[in-house]
Amino acid sequence: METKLLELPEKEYLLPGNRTCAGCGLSIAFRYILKALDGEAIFVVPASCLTVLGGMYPVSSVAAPWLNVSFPSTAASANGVVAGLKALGKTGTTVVAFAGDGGTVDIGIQALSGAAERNVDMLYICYDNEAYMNTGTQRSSATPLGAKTATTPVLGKQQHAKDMIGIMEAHNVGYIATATSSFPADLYDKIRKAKARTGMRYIHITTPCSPGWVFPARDTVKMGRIAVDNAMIVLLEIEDGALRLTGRSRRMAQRGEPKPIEGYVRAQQRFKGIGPEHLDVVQQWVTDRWHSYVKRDTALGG
Amino acid sequence: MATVQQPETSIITGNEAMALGAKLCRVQVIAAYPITPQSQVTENLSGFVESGQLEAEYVTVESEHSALSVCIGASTVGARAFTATSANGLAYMCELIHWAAGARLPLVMGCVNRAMAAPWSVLNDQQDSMSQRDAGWIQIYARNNQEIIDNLIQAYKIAESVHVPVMVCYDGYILSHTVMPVEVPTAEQVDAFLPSYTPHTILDPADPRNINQVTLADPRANEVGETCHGYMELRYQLQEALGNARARAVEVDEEYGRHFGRSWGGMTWGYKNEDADVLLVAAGSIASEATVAVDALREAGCKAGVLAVRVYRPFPERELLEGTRNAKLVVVFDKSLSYGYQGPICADVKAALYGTGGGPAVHGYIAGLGGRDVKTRELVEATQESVRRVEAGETHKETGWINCQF
Amino acid sequence: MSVDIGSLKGIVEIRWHGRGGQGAISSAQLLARAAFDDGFQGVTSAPTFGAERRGAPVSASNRLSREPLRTFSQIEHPSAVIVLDDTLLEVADATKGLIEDGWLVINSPLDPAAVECSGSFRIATADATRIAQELDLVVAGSVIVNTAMLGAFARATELVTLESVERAIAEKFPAELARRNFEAARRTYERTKLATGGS
Amino acid sequence: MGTRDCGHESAMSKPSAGEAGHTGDWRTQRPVVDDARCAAAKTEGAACFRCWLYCPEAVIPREAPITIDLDYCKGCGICAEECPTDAITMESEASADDGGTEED
Repeated sequence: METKLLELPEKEYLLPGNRTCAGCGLSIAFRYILKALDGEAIFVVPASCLTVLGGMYPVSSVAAPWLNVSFPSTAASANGVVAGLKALGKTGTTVVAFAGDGGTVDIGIQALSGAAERNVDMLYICYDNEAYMNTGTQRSSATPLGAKTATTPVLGKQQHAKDMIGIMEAHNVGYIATATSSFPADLYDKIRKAKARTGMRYIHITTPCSPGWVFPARDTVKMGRIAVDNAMIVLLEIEDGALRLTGRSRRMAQRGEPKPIEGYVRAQQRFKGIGPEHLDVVQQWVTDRWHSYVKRDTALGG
Repeated sequence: MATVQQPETSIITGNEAMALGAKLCRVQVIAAYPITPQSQVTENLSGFVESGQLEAEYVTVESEHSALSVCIGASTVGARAFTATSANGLAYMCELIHWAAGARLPLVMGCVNRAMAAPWSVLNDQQDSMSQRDAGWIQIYARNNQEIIDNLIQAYKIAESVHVPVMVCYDGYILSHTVMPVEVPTAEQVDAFLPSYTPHTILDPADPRNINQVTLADPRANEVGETCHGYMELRYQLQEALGNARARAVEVDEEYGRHFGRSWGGMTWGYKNEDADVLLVAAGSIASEATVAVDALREAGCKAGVLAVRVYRPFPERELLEGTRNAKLVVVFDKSLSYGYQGPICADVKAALYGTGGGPAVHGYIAGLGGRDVKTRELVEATQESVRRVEAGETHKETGWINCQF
Repeated sequence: MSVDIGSLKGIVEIRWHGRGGQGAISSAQLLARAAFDDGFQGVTSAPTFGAERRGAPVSASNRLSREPLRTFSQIEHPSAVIVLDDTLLEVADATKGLIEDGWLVINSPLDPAAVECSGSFRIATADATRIAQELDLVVAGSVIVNTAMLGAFARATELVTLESVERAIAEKFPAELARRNFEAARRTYERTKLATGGS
Repeated sequence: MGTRDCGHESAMSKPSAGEAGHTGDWRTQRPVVDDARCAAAKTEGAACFRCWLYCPEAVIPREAPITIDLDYCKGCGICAEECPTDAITMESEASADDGGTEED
């Protein structure tokens, strides 16, 4: 059963007056991650927007234990925390490796692959704002095709985003999920479910980014919602190999087809100048992916 | 009558000595990646863990970068952590070497000294660890396999008291793969010498802290208005800690002597150095070789001695200054090079002696790069060459290259 | 002026020649252990530094000294050379640096006099392969002669005793394997043929 | 004067609100709640709370009537955008008359 909005806990671990940009999608997501873990977690965080959110010495803006680590080492450093706690006989704390898309799909993927192969007892969360936002919006391998970034300034990115869900599935990770900051209850439920499991768990959270995607800060939540409606984001979870659409994506699959991506693309200036040929390519990619997911969800009769 | 277990002498390689040392230190988390000539250290340790002889988490990481990352994570929560590597593996860890020191974690790493690629070489020199000398770690160089195990046990004690990581360096193959007699301490002895580790960091959900945050250039007030360090104050403290490590290394070595009947000289060690006119300075197994050269030099009428660098960082400035006061010539043998300048130990010795009025001539030689064998007679001949030049009144000598066959 | 550093310290240098997988490195380590028990306070054993590949010629060395050793450079003037495989005599230039009156100890069915090798050293031979076969010392299709040759070395040089060799083997191998390995060393000790070489 | 008293060997902090100072200063527009239109206010806290749900800053408690901590609200406008009854409007800081939270 999905948790209803008013059943979500009131207690806040993310403290106001921090350094995130106004209207930060990551900030919304993190509030519910913290609520779902309810103080029983240690966060391991590499260089990212999250580092900035955490604040500058000697004050922390999050009421949770937090270890900043080097950029490529998130999963390995978290493995160290797991091993250290185990060696000391300390149990009951979820170790959360928490990195951005650059820290996960690019520089951190070697350590993540190693930790996933070893099935280390950690929850790995990738918050995906689809570029290196902390350093000024350079492209990452999670940036969608056609998006302009500081390092794809003229033509826009020429490749699709890397399929992290497929990569984690290939590692036989027991629990894999996607989520977005625009559906906090869906996110909350997935964190709760992941918390209750052991071994490697991977959650990929798309967090719309007003400055990076270039849309007004007030539209952060709306942008994620539109992305789900047109299947740029597909809410799902894969438990021991069984894929299941969740939340709004599930209801969409029951009703019919996603909306065209055009409205989503037009709402963000990063896609300004994307030609019809690229738009068609992205649309086809999104549609194909949607159908492959729907087909795998046996309960939907796909 | 209860029988007290006595230490036994084993005939073992340097790598076996290091692995046995780590086991005796009851390391709790081990993470390492294979690299020649280090691999046997971690092979042996994985065997100890799998067979239940050592109760530890052994993490079979996918890279050296991850190996040191695991150790950093484990040490932060309070586990005694160990890794070992060589050459390119050490270089691959580089950002984390700085990280561990900046986070003030008392990790200990075995560095089995090997030449840096390119071109590939699996053989010994000390370019790998010397290139990391500025990262804020303590570095101790072993002259033989006995010193490897003893240095490792001392390293945890030093690291955990000054909160600075320690690199226990020893020459690849020359020591790592060569067996020699090693008195292996008993577990009881080591337990009595080395207390368990209490971390200075707190990573606990019941009392949340944020560790290694972004730190500003200037001091800043905390949540209750107390002024806390800026980045520069934290770095000053690291430098202070390395400074304190000088006295600590000496104390720990002396205390080790009381517990185990052996000590190794603290920051430096000497051989026939008290009355020497000519002092040979080096670190690691080549310094041991130099003692044989000194015997030969004395046989030939040259009053030579060895003043070896045992702890290279912090640098034994005072020991070198005092130890060379009466010498006419100091000859330094470096197994690495600060390219574009000279051997790092030689440059450091010169800096330590600078401005002290007169002082001995200091000549530097590069030796044994990439496994080039260093014969005792070559050390003798180089020393004699330097003696001749000094006697001829030459004030300056370019860095010499021993047995470089151009 | 030239200084003979080896003679200065009374150090005995020994070199082993074998092929990757024959156990030259292990036997050199066993010899170090045995020599330590026989009162050599300084013992080392080192492999040829570098990658070792099955079948390729390999060598290992020992230094034995009544005093603790301080030198780790590669040996140059062995007092004894042990050859586990007589095909290596030429291939590996096995007698290089062997001192006058030193011992060349070869695994060979031949009499010492029949060994085609000239120099001012002494030659000892033993058919270690046959003895190892008698005791079924075969691993992965290879006859393991390294422990047997410790017997030949002890017989020729008298630097170590069979008792110390037995203890060294017992420390290294499980009981039954240790018994057969030592038996190989003992039989080889008894069947080693000594001859003074010289040309 | 010096920083020795803090006793820290490495950068290690305790949590506190306002790490970045009064982030309310970042605002150019402030959210203003019309209780007459607010579903949470009208149901005495039994419904809605979308503003609480989506606020990135955690400056809106789940209490009716809705209050917003203007010391820290960055003025992103998500609450206004997501309010299903249009009970929250963003008004220019320049024309706001009380300005009472900007001391410090």
